[in-house]
Amino acid sequence: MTNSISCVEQTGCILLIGSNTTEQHPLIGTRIINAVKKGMKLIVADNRKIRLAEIADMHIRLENGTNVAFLNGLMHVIIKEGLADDEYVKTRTENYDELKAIVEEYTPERTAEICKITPEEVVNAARMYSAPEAAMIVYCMGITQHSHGVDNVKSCANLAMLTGNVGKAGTGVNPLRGQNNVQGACDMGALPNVYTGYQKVVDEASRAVFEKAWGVENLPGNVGLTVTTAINAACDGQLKALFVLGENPMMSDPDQHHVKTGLENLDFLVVQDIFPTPTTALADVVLPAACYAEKDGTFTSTERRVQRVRKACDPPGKARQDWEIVGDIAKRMGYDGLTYNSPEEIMDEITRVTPIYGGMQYDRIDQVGLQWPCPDREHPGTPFLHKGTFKRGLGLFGPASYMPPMELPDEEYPFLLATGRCYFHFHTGTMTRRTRLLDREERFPYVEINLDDAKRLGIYDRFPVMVSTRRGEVKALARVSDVVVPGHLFMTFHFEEAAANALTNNALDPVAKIPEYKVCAAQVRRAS
Amino acid sequence: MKRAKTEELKTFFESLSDKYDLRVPVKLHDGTRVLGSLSEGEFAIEGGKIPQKPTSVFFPQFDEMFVVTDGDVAMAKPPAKPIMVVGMTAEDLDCLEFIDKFFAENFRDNIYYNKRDGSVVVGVSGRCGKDGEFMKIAGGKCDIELISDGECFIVHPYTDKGEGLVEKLQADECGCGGVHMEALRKESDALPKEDEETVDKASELIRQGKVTDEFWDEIATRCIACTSCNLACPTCTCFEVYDRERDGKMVRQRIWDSCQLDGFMREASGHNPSGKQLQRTRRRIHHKLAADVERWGHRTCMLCGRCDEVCPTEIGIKSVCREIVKRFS
Amino acid sequence: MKRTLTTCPYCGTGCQFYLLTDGNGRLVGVEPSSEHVISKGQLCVKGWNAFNFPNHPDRLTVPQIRKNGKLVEASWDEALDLVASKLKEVQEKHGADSIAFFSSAKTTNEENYALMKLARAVFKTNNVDHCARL
Amino acid sequence: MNVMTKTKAEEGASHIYEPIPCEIVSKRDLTPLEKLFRIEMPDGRELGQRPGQFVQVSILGYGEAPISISSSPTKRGYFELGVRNAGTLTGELHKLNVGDKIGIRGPFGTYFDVEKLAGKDLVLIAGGCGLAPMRSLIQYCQDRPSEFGKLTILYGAKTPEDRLYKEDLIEWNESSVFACSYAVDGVPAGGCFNEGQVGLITVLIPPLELDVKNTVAVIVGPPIMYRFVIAELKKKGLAEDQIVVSLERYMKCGVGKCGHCAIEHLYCCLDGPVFWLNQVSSLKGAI
Repeated sequence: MTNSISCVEQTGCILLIGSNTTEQHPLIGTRIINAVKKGMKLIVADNRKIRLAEIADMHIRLENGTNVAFLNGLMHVIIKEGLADDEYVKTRTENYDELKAIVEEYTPERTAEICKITPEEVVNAARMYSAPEAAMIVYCMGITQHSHGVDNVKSCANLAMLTGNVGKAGTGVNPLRGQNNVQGACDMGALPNVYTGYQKVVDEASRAVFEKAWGVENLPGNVGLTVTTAINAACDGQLKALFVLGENPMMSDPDQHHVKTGLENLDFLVVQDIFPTPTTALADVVLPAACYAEKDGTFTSTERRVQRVRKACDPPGKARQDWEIVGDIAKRMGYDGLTYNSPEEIMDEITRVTPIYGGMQYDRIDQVGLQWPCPDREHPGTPFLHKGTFKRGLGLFGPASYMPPMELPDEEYPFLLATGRCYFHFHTGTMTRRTRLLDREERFPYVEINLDDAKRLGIYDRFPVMVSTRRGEVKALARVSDVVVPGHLFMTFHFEEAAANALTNNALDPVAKIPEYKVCAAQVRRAS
Repeated sequence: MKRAKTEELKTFFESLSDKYDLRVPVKLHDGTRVLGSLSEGEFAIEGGKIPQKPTSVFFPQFDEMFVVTDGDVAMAKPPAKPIMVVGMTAEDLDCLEFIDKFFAENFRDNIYYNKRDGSVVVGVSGRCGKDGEFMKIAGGKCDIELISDGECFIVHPYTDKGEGLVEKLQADECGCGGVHMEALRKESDALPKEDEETVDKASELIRQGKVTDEFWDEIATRCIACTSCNLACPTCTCFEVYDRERDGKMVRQRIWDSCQLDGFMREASGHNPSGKQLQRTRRRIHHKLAADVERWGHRTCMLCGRCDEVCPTEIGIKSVCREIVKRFS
Repeated sequence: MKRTLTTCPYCGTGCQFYLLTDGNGRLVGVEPSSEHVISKGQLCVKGWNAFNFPNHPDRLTVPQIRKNGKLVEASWDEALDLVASKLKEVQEKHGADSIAFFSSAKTTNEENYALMKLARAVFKTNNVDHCARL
Repeated sequence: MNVMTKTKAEEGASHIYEPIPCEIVSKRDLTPLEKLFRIEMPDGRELGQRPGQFVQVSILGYGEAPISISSSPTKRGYFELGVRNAGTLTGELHKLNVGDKIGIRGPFGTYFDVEKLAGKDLVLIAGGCGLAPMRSLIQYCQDRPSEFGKLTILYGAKTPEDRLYKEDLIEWNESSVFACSYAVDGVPAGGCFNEGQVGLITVLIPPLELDVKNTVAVIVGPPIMYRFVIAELKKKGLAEDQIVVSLERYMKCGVGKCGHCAIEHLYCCLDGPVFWLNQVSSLKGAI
């Protein structure tokens, strides 16, 4: 997030796009509910009738995969009606002319046609978002998990900059991080292109810093493989060995069959985890690890707040801390630089090599976590980014044109399938499905289908159906409602027995390599 | 009656920690006040009610019912040391009185009474609430009540067990002959009764059938089923039971459950008498303010306010009652 | 009974709560931190129940090695020796970029750092990623 | 109907949650989904149930579920449970064999008060699985017919194959004690049904000739059935205090503590499952 969670209380309008906040980030969702009650405007741009749609000022059910067109349409109206923050655009941004040229084509009529909404919705949403002094864009995987996810994100940023909604309280472009430490994993350089704090591996100076800090030579300067491209490389035979620490690609990655082929094609697969998963089942070595309750360390929340995790009990049996296991492997490889006495010692090293984490010593974040950038021990942390100036100086408009998703419904597979999560389960379900109350709430895999489609196909609520795509087929219980529009299906990927990712498409965004989870073509029929 | 300073009370409770499993108000590391042992944090008798439900010392979030070893069932046993809980407010003591009755009636719940039997309950009241606010005096329902006059606590035993313990307290006798206590009582009686009146009025309106389904539906759209209201409520007693293996033995366990969950009443057939959010929201409040009046002769919301504080969307019982009174009376 | 202040293992909101541990070292409950800047004593249903899965009997408790197609229990030394020797073998035979490391958005910063460092400093590859995209 | 007396409650007070190991002495199929288990208490003890009560059945490791007792207390030395495979526990129960032990707590809940029903004409109306608890009352009436007036059994099921206790249905039909009418919602292609009518159970009510003043109707069936059956009975002139219903809810503890089965101020496990209709007809969500 560029801003803080508390900014929800300081904003005049939220454009919520591709986030089911009350279910996926409940305590952010509840803040939105409260803000609406106190008069904040809420625009929900989401195909599904999510909880927040019921209390929103506008619920725009745009077709999945048309976010770029929708956002361009809003900007078209904002420019045309003189609702942009001209001063901000002039002093703080660049490349406005290109943006203007591209969004020019997105008239309300054309936008409405692409998004399957009405021109009035485009106009009204543009006016509502641009009206208040401060407005926020809040988004989640509904924006990013597309074959043009990067374009979606850029378009959100364009809209925010165009209206002067970056760099102050109650504004910003705010992706909600879906896992407790996605932010931290990115910050820590668990990414193929950067070290900690987004220091680029292609940058020689950065490499030199880390070579010195780690006492090694010749750190590689090429950008590595992402999770999704690594699986492809495993299928191709390029990748020979994979070390998986606390991930379950068999459940979380697109096109399960493809993932399985890749993992089986490896010479060597190591999986370190807390529970057996479909991924550990394929491993050559399984290493038992400690879970969050059994370790010390830090997590970084979606608002960039670095907070302590503390050990409450011992790991079961012979399970060990991830960092100790990693250190032992390094030692066996003849490297002592990964031998630590405690997570605190690791954090001290992180603070030395990571400018944005420079002041994140354990004694400082003991009671209340701090938000990065926090360069030194005296710095109070940063509630919102880009105040006064962007990191690169001027904010760059990166306009995009609408591109359709890679696989759209057709005659054979007439439904548009999107995947996501439900309130009671988390990610691949390894933890929540072993939590009594949560497991009781959602025990069976389900697929949401519209009433009209269900009626036409003779499908009843809670009856078993088969959902299939070009990649595979799973059995789930029908959940018949108006949450999805006719022609759409929605499934969660929590259930091993009906892995939604057996169905999903391995189409990736060309830059971010994020899979297109929100659109693929599917078919549904009654299970016999 | 004795008069004791905070420090003297702390020393007193410390001296009892050999004999009792002490649960006293302490301030933890980040400032959160809980009922814990004196080793966990700073003794914090002042500051009002504890955010967590104090009845959890006898009915905790997780409990073992029995352990099975080679087919032999060993029921849970009473704790090694009796529990002494300090810091219950007058409202908390009302709650405790009710759940004592609830767990005893018809069938006596021995998992609860394992902990409750032999326990010592110490109330706290007077001028030691949050920001020095005056807290209602219970005047009973506990073994000892600590009543603050702003400087010291008047230590008032109500039971034989309480008297026996107070004898061991190293503190001065209260020399005023009860005059002091009388003044505090008057102050307690004069506390505003708005909440009570609102909730009673709402209870009446609900029982008269005046509160519509449309209203419950509207409240329900704000509920995200976080279950905090139930888990923070000292008179909520619902639990889920399940079996789980531990060290090769089967353990039957129970955990706090919530009527705000869809699965709470869902039957194996799929039939669900509370399958709609509206029904669940209505139940949460109807149960305390109407159904329990029918069953027990009184409402079972004791106005402690915890659900209001912990509800992220401001639909705790008091807030909803204010809304009911506004709209339906 | 022991209380430990920690951060919720689920979504990225960053709510904090105390985990309750009984005299036998087992998790027995959750108490929200009433002072936390975001959660303010509130939690969602997942947070309230976050004590319930760590002591599930399904937990992995012993290293396992695949022998004759089946995963069998092994000692830590045996498992880690195998990991190191196999990875070394692959590295020597096929080059640094024939190995990849998947880190985790569910583990700590320190552990992500350690794995990232293992990949880069020891195995000399930037093939390190986690499931931020998933 | 009768809240359990205090003395009865105190008998079991020391360990209300402790299951007693009991042996399965026979097991047979009722339908593809339902099986009938005959259970014996240890040391030849009697369960001591009244018709209409239930027990909590434990299979250690899989949990516990309430199961209504299908046999009458007039059958000595054992009790029977007719169980549909509908969830984790019942699925496991179906896998058990003769000689295996299950945990039993109970009997719990209110019962069909045969003393209060003495001398009355009874119309016993069961739908689907509802025949399981009803059978305990039917057996009681069969063994002690002189205690009652005219006895009528109405039973409806989805299909002929879905009917429980098929042999009993024939026996009751042939017995002079009962007047029986059976119905099925439908007959699958190729099947036949000669023992009654095709239609919902409500079709069996209008033809009844009732001595309205002296009749009590007892209803047990799936949730959807009650409203329609009650409406038909009311058309016949029966008042709410002449109708007895047995309600099913999700019960965990069986002793009024866990809260899952609460219907407004009543606990189905404690104040029910057997109610006079006028006790519950005004409660939201009861019927």
